Amino acid sequence: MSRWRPGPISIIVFVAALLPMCELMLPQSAHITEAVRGVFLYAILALGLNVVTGYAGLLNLGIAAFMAIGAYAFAILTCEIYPFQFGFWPGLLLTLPIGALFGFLLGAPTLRLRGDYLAIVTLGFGEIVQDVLKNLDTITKGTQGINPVPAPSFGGSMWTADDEYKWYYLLLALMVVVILGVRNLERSRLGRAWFSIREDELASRSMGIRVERIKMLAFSAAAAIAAFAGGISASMLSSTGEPSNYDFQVSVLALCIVIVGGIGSIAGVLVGALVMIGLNSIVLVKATAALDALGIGAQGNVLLSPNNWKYLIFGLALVLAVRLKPHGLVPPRIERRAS
Amino acid sequence: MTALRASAITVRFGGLVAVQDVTFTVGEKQIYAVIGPNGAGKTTLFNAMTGIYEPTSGEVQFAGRSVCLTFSTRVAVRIALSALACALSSLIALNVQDLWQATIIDNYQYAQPFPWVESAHDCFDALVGLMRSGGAWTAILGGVAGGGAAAVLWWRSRRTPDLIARAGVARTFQNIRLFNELSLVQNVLVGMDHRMRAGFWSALMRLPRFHDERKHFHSESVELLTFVGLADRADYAAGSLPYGLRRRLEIARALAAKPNIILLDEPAAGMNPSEIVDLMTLIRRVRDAGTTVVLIEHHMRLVMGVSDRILVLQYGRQIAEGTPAEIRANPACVEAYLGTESHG
Amino acid sequence: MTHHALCVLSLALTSSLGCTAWAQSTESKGTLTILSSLPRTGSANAQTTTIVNGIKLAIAEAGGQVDGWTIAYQDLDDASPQRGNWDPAVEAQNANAATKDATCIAYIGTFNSGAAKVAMPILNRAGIVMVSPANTYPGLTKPGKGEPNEPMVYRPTGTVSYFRIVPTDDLQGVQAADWAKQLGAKKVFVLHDRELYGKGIADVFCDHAKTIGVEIIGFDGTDSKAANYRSLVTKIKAVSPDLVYFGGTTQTNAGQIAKDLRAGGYEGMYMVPDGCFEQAFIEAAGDSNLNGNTYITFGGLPADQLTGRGAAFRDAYHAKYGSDPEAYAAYGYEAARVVLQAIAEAKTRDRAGVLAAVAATKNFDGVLGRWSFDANGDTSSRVLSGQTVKDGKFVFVKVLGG
Amino acid sequence: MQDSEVFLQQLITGLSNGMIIALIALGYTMVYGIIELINFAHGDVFMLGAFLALTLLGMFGMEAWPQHWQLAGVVLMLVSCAAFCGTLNWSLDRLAYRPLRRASKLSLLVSAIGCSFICTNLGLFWGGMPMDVFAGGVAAAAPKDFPQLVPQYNLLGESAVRVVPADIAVLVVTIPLMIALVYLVKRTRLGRAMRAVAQDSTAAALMGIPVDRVIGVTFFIGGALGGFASVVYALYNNTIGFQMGYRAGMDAFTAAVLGGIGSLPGAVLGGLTIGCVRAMSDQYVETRWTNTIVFGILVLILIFRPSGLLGSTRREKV
Repeated sequence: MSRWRPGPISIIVFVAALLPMCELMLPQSAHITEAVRGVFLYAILALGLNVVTGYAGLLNLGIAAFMAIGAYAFAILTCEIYPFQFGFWPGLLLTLPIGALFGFLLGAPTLRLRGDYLAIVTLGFGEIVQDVLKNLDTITKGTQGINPVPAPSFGGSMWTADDEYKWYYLLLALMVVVILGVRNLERSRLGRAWFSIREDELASRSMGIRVERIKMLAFSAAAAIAAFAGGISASMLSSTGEPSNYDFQVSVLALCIVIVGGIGSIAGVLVGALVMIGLNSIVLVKATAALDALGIGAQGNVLLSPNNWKYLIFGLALVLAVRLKPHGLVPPRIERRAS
Repeated sequence: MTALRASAITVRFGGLVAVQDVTFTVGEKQIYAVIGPNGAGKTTLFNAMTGIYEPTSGEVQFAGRSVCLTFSTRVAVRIALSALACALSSLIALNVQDLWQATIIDNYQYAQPFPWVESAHDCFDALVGLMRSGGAWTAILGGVAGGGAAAVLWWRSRRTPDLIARAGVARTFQNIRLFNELSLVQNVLVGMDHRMRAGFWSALMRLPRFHDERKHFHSESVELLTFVGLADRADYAAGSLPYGLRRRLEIARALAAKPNIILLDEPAAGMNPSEIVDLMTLIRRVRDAGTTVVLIEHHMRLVMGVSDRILVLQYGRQIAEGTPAEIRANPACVEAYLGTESHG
Repeated sequence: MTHHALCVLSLALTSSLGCTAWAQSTESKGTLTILSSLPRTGSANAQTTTIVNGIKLAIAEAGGQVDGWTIAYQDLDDASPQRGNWDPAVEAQNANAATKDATCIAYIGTFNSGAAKVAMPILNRAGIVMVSPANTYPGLTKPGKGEPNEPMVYRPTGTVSYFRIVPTDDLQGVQAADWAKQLGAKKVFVLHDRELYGKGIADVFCDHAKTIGVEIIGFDGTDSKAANYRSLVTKIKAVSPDLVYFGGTTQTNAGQIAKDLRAGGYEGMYMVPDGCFEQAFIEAAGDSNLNGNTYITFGGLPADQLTGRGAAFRDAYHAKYGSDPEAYAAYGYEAARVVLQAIAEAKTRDRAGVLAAVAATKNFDGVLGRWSFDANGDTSSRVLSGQTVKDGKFVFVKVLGG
Repeated sequence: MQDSEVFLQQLITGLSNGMIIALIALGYTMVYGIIELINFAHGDVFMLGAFLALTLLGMFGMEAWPQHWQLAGVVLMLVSCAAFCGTLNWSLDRLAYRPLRRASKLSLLVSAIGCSFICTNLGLFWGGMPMDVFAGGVAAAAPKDFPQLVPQYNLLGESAVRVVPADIAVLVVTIPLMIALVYLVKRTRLGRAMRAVAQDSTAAALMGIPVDRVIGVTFFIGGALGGFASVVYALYNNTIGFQMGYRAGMDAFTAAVLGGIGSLPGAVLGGLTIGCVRAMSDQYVETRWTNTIVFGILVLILIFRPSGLLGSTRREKV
């Protein structure tokens, strides 16, 4: 083992840990920790997607469905209008097996499909889950959303949205836990098997890799992590929102994070989440507010309202990102050290 | 003792017969060569033996047994269980709102304690009620579908490449198929995968077992790379290797599985004469280490130099089988194939 | 690679910090900020634009000042481009931004009831008054109408800080069902868009219709993204209802349904709630498809029936934006005026003062009529109006209930 | 209506809708066939085509034209929308996809997603343009009415089953296009070049086929099909909106996969299947479950035929 040097992941985590302290020195209006929480949340989701799409090379266009499953499962298990009321931590831990179970249910019949056929099935699954959540309204409350979803309580009273730094560090910690878990899997026999089926499925099968089982593990692990992210998001917002909050656009965003960041690379996912979510919920929001304050955004003309440009800017950012950095902002390093 | 016995293998793609009625036996620790003109069906024969194609008819036995899952009680139990699970889940899925209503909503008063036992009773009653009111058909249909699907899945996975690989048969490919983005060590480690025992949880939790195993296999893979002469590039990406060395890495990867039989598909293709000499040495060393070698090769000097026995294919049929001397003396072979020896 | 990560990180951070600092640099001591949080990106943009127009008009009419205090207005977007719809995370972010902005004394929003559920507890804790121009889900204010824990769960401090100037689904659905019966409908086919608003109002419509003896011969949720509804129309036609009720909005394709009903040869009546009371609905449906047998309910009086205060609003709106105000413009205008009046009457010009003043709103002379807030924060106005469509224009028919 | 009439009516509706889906799916499947890209922007290119059709209609005041002149107007719309969408799709390839030919398929996919967002936004701007047909551009995001150029009367007279001219119009435009397309791909030099590039672009390049140009032409044709589809869609549904590309694209993509992606007859069969399944599910199940049923059937079919209904199981060369 060579001497430990801080890699990009630890630097990002370290900077993130220091951010709130730096922020306290700045004026209130410049605070961004809250938006950065969104970065953490999407980073967790994208880490899950990275397992299935980045490592195992299976294009999954329905990761948001698992997020929805996690959010709703967590809410049903913990919300006071249901009898279970497991509390925050047991509920959050349960989202993992529940997500994995649904990943298994989707994966079992479809993992033999190739590339883009699997993509359309996952895309369809994303639509089905939204529809089912909407239609089974006796259970899921339809489009009402379930609330209040409990927040963690350490010792004292339950947190509210006001405890923003507690939330910040909790999310950071959960993200670090997920990073560690994913990294441990990546640097193991299982991770190697995932890479090998991404590179050449038939060759790895001929080497004795049980491809179906390995793919299934990737699928379930990704689903579990996504469901975990869903649980966290429901708790943070204290509501599941409505099923269409977990639509295709969310899956696409997660996919963009993974690919723009650098497919198959954990540091890439973190940077991708920062760039994508940062663009959407920090830069665009603040820029819109700034323009608005300057009185731009006049009535009538559709071109003058900054809000109407958001899609265009987001789209351009995607196109430019892959154009300038086709392998991602932080592409994975080929292991040159002992694995 | 025979390492491999192929009896009456026939592979048909639609109307095309790629391999017809090929029978041969490979003894233990033999070097056995399969030769024939291009398109004779050699690679197809390999693919049929390693489970990539299903032979249309015929049987392949490794070390006296055919590698094929047989129907056992365990399989039956598994099929029965999945039928049951599907029956139950289709029944629940189609009536989930009613069940929920009966179990949860009817029993739960906001902010009151939840009567768990009663609810379980109600849930059971509701299920029984469903079964009586036509739900039984749903369940039966779901059960049949689930059981059928499990049976089909089992049937399809009776003889897959991974199963055969696990039975101790490793192979290389004619058009090299390495994992280009992985390092040499990792390529070899993939070959060792099925010998590893540490699973998902020990990897996730980094249990001591994981570390022990990692250390053990890592040193073994470096040894193996040394054996094929690639140790100095162990941490490079496989995609960065020159062509000749890739063949060696493929052989190392195949050997990593500690196979009883190794199938080499044109290992000398694209090699220069000195590399071929190295390769011959390597093949002999592999055999001497106790592994049976079956190879497809066009290069006659190599074939005649190392093989114990040779099988000659033409247009998918076997036209001769015997020792190198016998083959050399066989007029049919000379006409069909050796007459063009100059090209090898 | 480390460098890349760091570069990008610092870039994102600095640019966002820079933006915020710049945004707020115009603040002064005497400023009170009204925030609105509405989905400005994506499909609801059409309605929310009219709401914002209404708000801006109200503030402009007040001269941007109340009693010497400058009124600043900020139009926040609670949708995100990647979702194209309201996003709970963004809504929470907006609400938190409001609590942190010391000058913020009122929050106009939200458009979607689901978003209100996210924002309400946050704003309630901060004591910011929230006035919604569009939420109609009854559970937000009325005990016993929604889930058992509603609405107390939205009021962690126990005080009512959420008000709405629109009648809730349980009023409009009931009135709509009554009206349908008066129009002679005996058999009704009910559709809804499976959204909180549309489904809620359709459920109420159904329940009430059954109690007053109107037969519901079909109930189904549509897919608001579908290209057309011809097969659904065939199904409807096969059971020949007198009236089709659609709980939904222009955005969820009320216009397309009208179109397909006519194209499929259905000749009965078609009724929709106030989510369709906008010119865009007539444009989307094509006026020939609506003429004469389409009925729209609305939680107030339409612009051309307004007198006094309302008529002035209509003229001012027309002068400023070149078109007649639509339902949501009136709602937005009303919400902003309630807040402005409360600021004027507040004893202290802070959050608590304004909240108390809004809660005390009585006999408000608004464009929707003369009304007060009740103890739950609902409007006391029971005036709903019914209109139909003639030659591409909404035509007032009658006052419902009252 | 009797049960059999209802069934017949649903079949007609399903087939008409399916034809439109098939037309869009053909564009998908062609582009996929040649560079294995799920062209997410295809649906939005289609949407912009519909906006062009509406703009033309408003610009020339076609609504007021006499009946047979309107027919000429429709032809004009078809031609210009096809040209416009084709050019747009070609330029997307040129600007956003071609530089990524050597990059991974997923980068290409993200580029396509980005283009889809950009086109959606352009649709929003277009809808907000101050123009008579767009209601003065007040509500950019609202769905726009597309005037009925094709009359709505029942061709079968007083029969309970309705066949309206729009149904026929869909057939009249779609079927010749499909035949022409199959001819183009199977019988012409260009088609042969396309198939060669689809099979192995390196080998095709070595044989002297200008690969980039062939891919560009494929994008153009795929886009042009989308342009034709947009006019047919607008005439049939009479509503367009800036977000209609998503659902249209998704249906078409599903159809392409269901039929076997890369296969032209497969795309048509897939489109018709989806149209009919939608109609039947609306009638005999419930509309709210229709999407679930469509995707459920997709999964079922793919389990039994992993390469779609008419997709060829290309055996991997080992």
